[in-house]
Amino acid sequence: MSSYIPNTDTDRAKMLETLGINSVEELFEIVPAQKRYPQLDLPDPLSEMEVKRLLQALAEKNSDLNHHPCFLGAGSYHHFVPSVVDHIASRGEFYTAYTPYQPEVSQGTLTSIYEFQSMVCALTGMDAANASMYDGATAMAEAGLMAARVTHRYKLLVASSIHSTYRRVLRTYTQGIGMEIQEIGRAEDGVVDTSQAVQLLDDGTAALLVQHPNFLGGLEDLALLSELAHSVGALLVVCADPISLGLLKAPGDLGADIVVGEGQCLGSPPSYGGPYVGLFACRQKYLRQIPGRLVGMATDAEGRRGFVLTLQPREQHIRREKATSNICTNEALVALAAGTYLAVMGRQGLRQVAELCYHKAHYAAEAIAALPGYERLGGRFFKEFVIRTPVPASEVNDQLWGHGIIGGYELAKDYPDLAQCLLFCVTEMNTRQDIDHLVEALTEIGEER
Amino acid sequence: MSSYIPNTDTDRAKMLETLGINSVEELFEIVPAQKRYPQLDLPDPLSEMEVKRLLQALAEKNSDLNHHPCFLGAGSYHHFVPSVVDHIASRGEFYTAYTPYQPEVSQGTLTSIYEFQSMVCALTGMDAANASMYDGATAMAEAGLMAARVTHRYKLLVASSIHSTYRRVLRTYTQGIGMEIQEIGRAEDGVVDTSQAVQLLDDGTAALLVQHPNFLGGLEDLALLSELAHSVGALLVVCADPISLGLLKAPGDLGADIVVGEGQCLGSPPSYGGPYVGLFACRQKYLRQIPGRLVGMATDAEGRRGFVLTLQPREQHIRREKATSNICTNEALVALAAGTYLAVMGRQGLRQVAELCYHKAHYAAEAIAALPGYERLGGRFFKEFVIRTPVPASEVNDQLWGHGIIGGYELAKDYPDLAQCLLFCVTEMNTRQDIDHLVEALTEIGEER
Amino acid sequence: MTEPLLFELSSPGRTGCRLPDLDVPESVLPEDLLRDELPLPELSEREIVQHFSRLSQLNFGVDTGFYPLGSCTMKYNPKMHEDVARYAGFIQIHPWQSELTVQGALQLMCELQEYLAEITGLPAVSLQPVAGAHGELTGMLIIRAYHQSRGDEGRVTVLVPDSAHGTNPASAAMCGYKVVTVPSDARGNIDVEELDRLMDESVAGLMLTNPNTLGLFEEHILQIEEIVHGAGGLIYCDGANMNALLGVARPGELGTDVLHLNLHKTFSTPHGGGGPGGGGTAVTEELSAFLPVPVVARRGPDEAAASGAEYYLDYDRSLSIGPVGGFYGNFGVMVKAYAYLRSLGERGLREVSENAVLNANYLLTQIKGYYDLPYERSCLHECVFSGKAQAKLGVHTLDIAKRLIDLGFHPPTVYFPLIVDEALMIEPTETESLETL
Amino acid sequence: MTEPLLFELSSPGRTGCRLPDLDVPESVLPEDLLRDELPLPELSEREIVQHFSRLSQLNFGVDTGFYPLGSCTMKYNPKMHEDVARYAGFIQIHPWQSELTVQGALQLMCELQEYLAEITGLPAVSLQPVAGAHGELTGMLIIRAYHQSRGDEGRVTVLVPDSAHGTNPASAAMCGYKVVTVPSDARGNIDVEELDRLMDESVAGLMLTNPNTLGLFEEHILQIEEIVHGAGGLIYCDGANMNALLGVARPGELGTDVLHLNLHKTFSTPHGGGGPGGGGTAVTEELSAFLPVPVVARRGPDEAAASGAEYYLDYDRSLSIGPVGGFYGNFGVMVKAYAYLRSLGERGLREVSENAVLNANYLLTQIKGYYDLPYERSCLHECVFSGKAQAKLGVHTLDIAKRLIDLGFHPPTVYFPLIVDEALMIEPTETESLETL
Ligand SMILES: Cc1ncc(COP(=O)(O)O)c(C=O)c1O
Ligand SMILES: Cc1ncc(COP(=O)(O)O)c(C=O)c1O
Repeated sequence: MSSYIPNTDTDRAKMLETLGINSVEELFEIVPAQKRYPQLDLPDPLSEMEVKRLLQALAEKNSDLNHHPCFLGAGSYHHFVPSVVDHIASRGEFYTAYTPYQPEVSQGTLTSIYEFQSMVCALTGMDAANASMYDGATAMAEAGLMAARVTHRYKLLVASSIHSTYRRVLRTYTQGIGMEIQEIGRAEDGVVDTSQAVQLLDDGTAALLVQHPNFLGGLEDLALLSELAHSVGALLVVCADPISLGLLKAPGDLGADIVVGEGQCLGSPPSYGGPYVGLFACRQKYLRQIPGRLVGMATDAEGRRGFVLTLQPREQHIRREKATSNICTNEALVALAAGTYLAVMGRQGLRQVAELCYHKAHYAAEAIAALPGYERLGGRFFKEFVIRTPVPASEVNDQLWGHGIIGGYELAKDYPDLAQCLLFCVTEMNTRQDIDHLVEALTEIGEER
Repeated sequence: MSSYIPNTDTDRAKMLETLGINSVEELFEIVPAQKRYPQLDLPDPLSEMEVKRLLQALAEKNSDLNHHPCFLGAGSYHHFVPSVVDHIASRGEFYTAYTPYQPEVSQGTLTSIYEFQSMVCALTGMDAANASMYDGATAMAEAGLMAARVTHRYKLLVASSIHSTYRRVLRTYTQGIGMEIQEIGRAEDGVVDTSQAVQLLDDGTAALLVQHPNFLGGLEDLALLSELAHSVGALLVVCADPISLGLLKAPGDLGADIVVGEGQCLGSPPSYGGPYVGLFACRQKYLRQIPGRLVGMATDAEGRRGFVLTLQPREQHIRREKATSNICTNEALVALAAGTYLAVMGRQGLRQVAELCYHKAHYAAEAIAALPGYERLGGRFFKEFVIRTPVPASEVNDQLWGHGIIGGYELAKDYPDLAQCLLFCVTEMNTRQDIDHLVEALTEIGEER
Repeated sequence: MTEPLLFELSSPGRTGCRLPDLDVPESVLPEDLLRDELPLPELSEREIVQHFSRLSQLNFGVDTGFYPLGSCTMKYNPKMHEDVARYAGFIQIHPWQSELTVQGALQLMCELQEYLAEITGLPAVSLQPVAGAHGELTGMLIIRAYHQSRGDEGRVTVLVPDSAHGTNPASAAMCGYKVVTVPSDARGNIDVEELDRLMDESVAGLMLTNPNTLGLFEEHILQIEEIVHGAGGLIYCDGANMNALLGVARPGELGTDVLHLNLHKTFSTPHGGGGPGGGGTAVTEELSAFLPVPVVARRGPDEAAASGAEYYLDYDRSLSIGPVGGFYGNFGVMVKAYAYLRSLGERGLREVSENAVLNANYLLTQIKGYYDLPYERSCLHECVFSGKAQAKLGVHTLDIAKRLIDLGFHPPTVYFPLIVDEALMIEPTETESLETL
Repeated sequence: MTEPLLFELSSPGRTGCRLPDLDVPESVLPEDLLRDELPLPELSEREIVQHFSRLSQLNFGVDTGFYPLGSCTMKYNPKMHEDVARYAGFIQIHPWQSELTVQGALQLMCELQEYLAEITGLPAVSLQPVAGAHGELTGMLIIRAYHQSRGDEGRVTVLVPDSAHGTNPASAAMCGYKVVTVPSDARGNIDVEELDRLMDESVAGLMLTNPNTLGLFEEHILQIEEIVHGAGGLIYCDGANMNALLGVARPGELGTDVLHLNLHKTFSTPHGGGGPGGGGTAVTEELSAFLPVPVVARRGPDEAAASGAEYYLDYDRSLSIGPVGGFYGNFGVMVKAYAYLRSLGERGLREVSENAVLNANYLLTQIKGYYDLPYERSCLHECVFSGKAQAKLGVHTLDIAKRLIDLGFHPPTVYFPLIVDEALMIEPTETESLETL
């Protein structure tokens, strides 16, 4: 009998007796006999020790970022995670609790979500934030859906400088309800082509969606874009890198109506793509259309402060098919990690992280761009930048791996016009030595051509 | 300012003002000026990220047992530690609490120690156990001292089949108070030479100290030894491997008066020798002479059960130079791990661990002894056994390391008569594949000679 | 004890983490784009740990007590899973790393897909959805894409039983479907006659939950299959309650075309106070072409040898509904599910369901005398009572819940399913002992 | 909430861990030596976790609140230390592995010895003692061995101030010394005249604590040195209170011959409910020959190249008192101390002491009005009050402690030092904020 199941044979016999039956099988007689108890072809059960060894062996088949300098970003970021973060998230009372439907026994979770929401508002310059979405990509898709609910319009204008997967997820999410999606091209320096935006924005446009810093690392002119969107009554949805907001103006202060983002960079490791956490914040006036859960402050009968799930009538468990979204389970524990991270870094620390990324990325970009055969494309950037390489990008990456370096993101799969280009990301995790090593390796690769 | 110190410059200024002084330095004027503020030659401070990388690099300079089959024992054992154990010991309320002097805020620690003591009693067959000693070696030394207090005699008879370091620690501990220590040799099969014991035991003997299973893995005849010791009014002190007690008779049932042991094997990794935990148990009648802390059950004014430190007047903080020992801080957290381990394994599991060790060790011993040039020495054993090797033991180990195997313990340093011998230890962590691999490698080494 | 908020504890100048010094020359910052104020709190590490430790103690979790929330499968999850899911080789890998450098991760995902296929009887699995509702959306989009691929554009409606979880109708609506409710019969099953009446060529499919949210097995499952398939519809099965049927029945053999699993309920990821989860979605061979990209695939030995990599991410699905998330799903949750399945094997899985169902039925008999039982039959993984009788006496279900809290228990799910008055829904799971019950 | 004991929760047949199947043939068991009964409890993993989680909540820890226990240095310890101390390369290494395979561990220990030597001003360090009292025993045995090595056998007494921690006289007694108490003067210092009177050739040395247990710096330290050394005695310094003097003064420059540190107080290992600790002991060059074996040593470049190993365990000390423990000390505690020192550096260490002392003095001024202050002078790391005035009103120190618990604080140390009536001893440490104080 498994060590996870407390019942012993004696316990089971006692229970069967109480139930007046002879075997547990009788409880399953309701299952059509011919389909009952199929033979399952699964590996034999293993003990805890064996499972750990097996998983250790699988884990070690992967080349991890503790042992290889990495210059990949493109939606998943390798930032420093202070030890505190996981210590908090490892408190059993947090991670073994359910969704805080029952406030009396969930003040820990509720308070921490409330604080997370407050800090997301502080970062984005928005009035309200929800308890989390699945990830950045679905947060952006839900922002598109929400814009349609707010404006009763069904066209979304999407910058092609947005993360390609995010754009595809938006298409997935909107395919059923049949929204129209138009993409705006990029100007010379890689940011939104504003003249094209002006052309495409019309009074059927629910929202203009942009990313800032954008997928190619570039900094968009949010103030101008919001003006353009608002001039036709459309909303501006901004997908932002929360680390960049340690340094850059809050999108809310530049006119954004909804701000979304991927929160993984706030205290969670890259984890091969998940669990991540979607940030979602909006202006107060749109609050009733926000998807997902919201925690609010309340006062109990004796005047004590407490926290509760609020505005629940937007949600699926009450509104069913009329809910603002189908989301139920979200990413509470990752949000707790993000909240802890933001508290640990705080006002000074987050700015410092952002500056470290900025300066190191610029140091790297300058050094690479100075190499013969390499060219940096695009204008101002934050921590990611595009380099045109002298040999095919995939070849560059293969050779970098020969030096033990995990190279950049190959842009060809998303942008045919950037066929021989790599998107490099530099964070506080890349030491000067790592960067110099990368530059040397690239020099070699360039010379060999 | 370090992130561990909350006070900001403003805070400090405020406090200085309250104190009516201009600088913190003034508080240290009491320190002789010429000795104040020495220049310390220490490395520059590092950030959390840098310290982690540095420590990671140091850790990876060690070859760890996750990656190398290991056949070392000799006082430190590689047993399986279920995940639960460290999860419990990682609860902040446990590991950041002080010694439970204040029972109202320490019931968690006190209860867990009480349970640990009860389980140590269950294992050893003793009436009372203390809250822990530093390690097995000091526990045995303190047992020697305690025997002297109990008997008012000053000679200790120590089996040479006891762990050599333990014997040396006993000498260290007794050198100040001037006890006489005599060693008893080993019989043919590696266990205590009982005829010599009979000769040396006299009415000045405080205790006979033996290890079971002994340092060479052999099983002592405790019943006989206790009879011999008791016949001259000496105590029998047994140092036992707690894992073996999953299978073997409790020393208490065979006449032991004090049972000590190293508790590391109960839920703690080898950790390069520490933190470990000394187990210490004795008969009720000797309780007032026991060293260290004891937790007892009590009832409060309202009749509720609680746990408190008991018999404190034996201890240094009350009795000062007349205390039963100087021990204050012990190994509470390691004892918590041991208690958790014993609860997790429980009645069935500990027996199973012991049987796995036994059968695997015997499988290995038989296979090695059958190799040309190798010979097993000694009689019945538990999980460790002695092999005489065809080439010098250190050479065998060097060559095993060439196969990635951490070999046995070289006995020459402790027993000149076992010059070309290795002490092998096999536990449930050694798979059949590991053992077969060892046997193959030994075959090769033997053939090369 | 009330704990102040982070912002209330904040004091200017404090920080919780020391960062490395800048080791490269500074570049010019884009002054025009910089923010003036970053209104985050300022605390030392010590204050943060104290704050969150205290907050945690205001929570009730499975680790601290019995948590019999119905529909939530609040089982105890082995601590080992927390450890293995944190191995550096699992968390410190980047989703865009080349496949050659992440073979361990891909192998784990591929094998997990295969295990889940084996358990559900549905051969193609996507691990991309990260929650039950996410799986529902994925599955319903697949159904939609399937009909469209056949030019069958007239199917605009989805049937959903009245006992369904709220995410079901919400997910169908997000796919653009009109939701029509199917009533339950007196035994808690889908009303088959009604179903037959509603099912026609305007209906894309039926979303059923089996065992359903009343803890009851759908008695007419084979008949339902005939009706729905007969009219050209597909059957979506909400598999959130699979904890009752592991190794006992395969939904794929009971007519299901699409099914999602809640890895965070059935396959042992703790709930985390509301996530992360895993909503792995399994479909028939016929529907596999529509799965979200990428799917993890295995190369044959020759190809594997040539490329050096046995496992890879397969983006090559022209009929795919597209990706439903940023990467490949909640990998960390998959690690736990994988560890769980390797621990249990076939026998262990069946033990889980048998004990879960036995516990629920035992609890049912113990409570039966005190509360109304709306459906007089044996249940599967959970049981639903009605507090109707108590309500007549002025004690509502919510009062009962509050009283249980006072007694140190987490109360069961209340007021769900909606079709039962004053509902009290209890799911003990297999990890509780007879004494606790 | 009272939590039942493990034995009370036990139920026959349960187990908390599945072990691997036996993969070798069975051997014959020694039937005559087997036990019949193993009366350990039987529980599932779930029950064990619930039990200990609940127990933990009955504890107060630094993580959950202010813990101003005097003499205990209950500072907050960075969480990072918990992580680094658990790296596989540190915990999964066996103490008998060959030096070549544990160079990282040996390097860490060797450098830590050097750092502690630098901080204390005493050049030779043993990390083998695992607690303060263990260090005292080690140190006093070294003093004994020193005198013996010089044939100076008549020194049978050790002087210990009345304010000393109980371990001091107990340790001296374990070395066979007769303990003679030195009184304190009106300012809380050692009474120098008394000392001078007591100090003669029958005295092996003086055990002083600096700063002492009243939180006061020994004002006549240089005079004391002259007296003791002048009479051929040695000075043992109990360095458990070094938190007040880091980077401010080196005991080795203040006449100390032997000193122990409490790594678990000053150098950031959490107390663990009473251990593990680290009692690293530092001595003068002259005494280094007596240190316990082994000591970690560093080879010169040529030798290192030849042997392939720069660091090694040096057992070669003919005058050594012998080993004081089974292996090399609490390595896990050393890892934390090392991480701490690398985080702080010289500047950080001084900040620790400055803030600890500032906090203690601030607290002293805040409380001064309410309680009697037995010694009117500024303190170092902690302050001691007397509840004498309150006691006259019938409120004893113990009542004050209980009331603080009711208010959610951990009370300070009470009834120690013994020389102060109704003592209340408060050590805030540097990791508490102004607001908390
Ligand atoms: C029956 C049922 N279906 C679907 C869901 C939705 O799953 P999730 O919360 O993971 O989105 C739940 C969870 O509450 C459920 O109980
Ligand atoms: C001043 C002083 N000396 C010695 C000790 C003894 O240290 P340990 O408990 O580590 O043995 C203590 C600890 O309580 C102490 O405060």
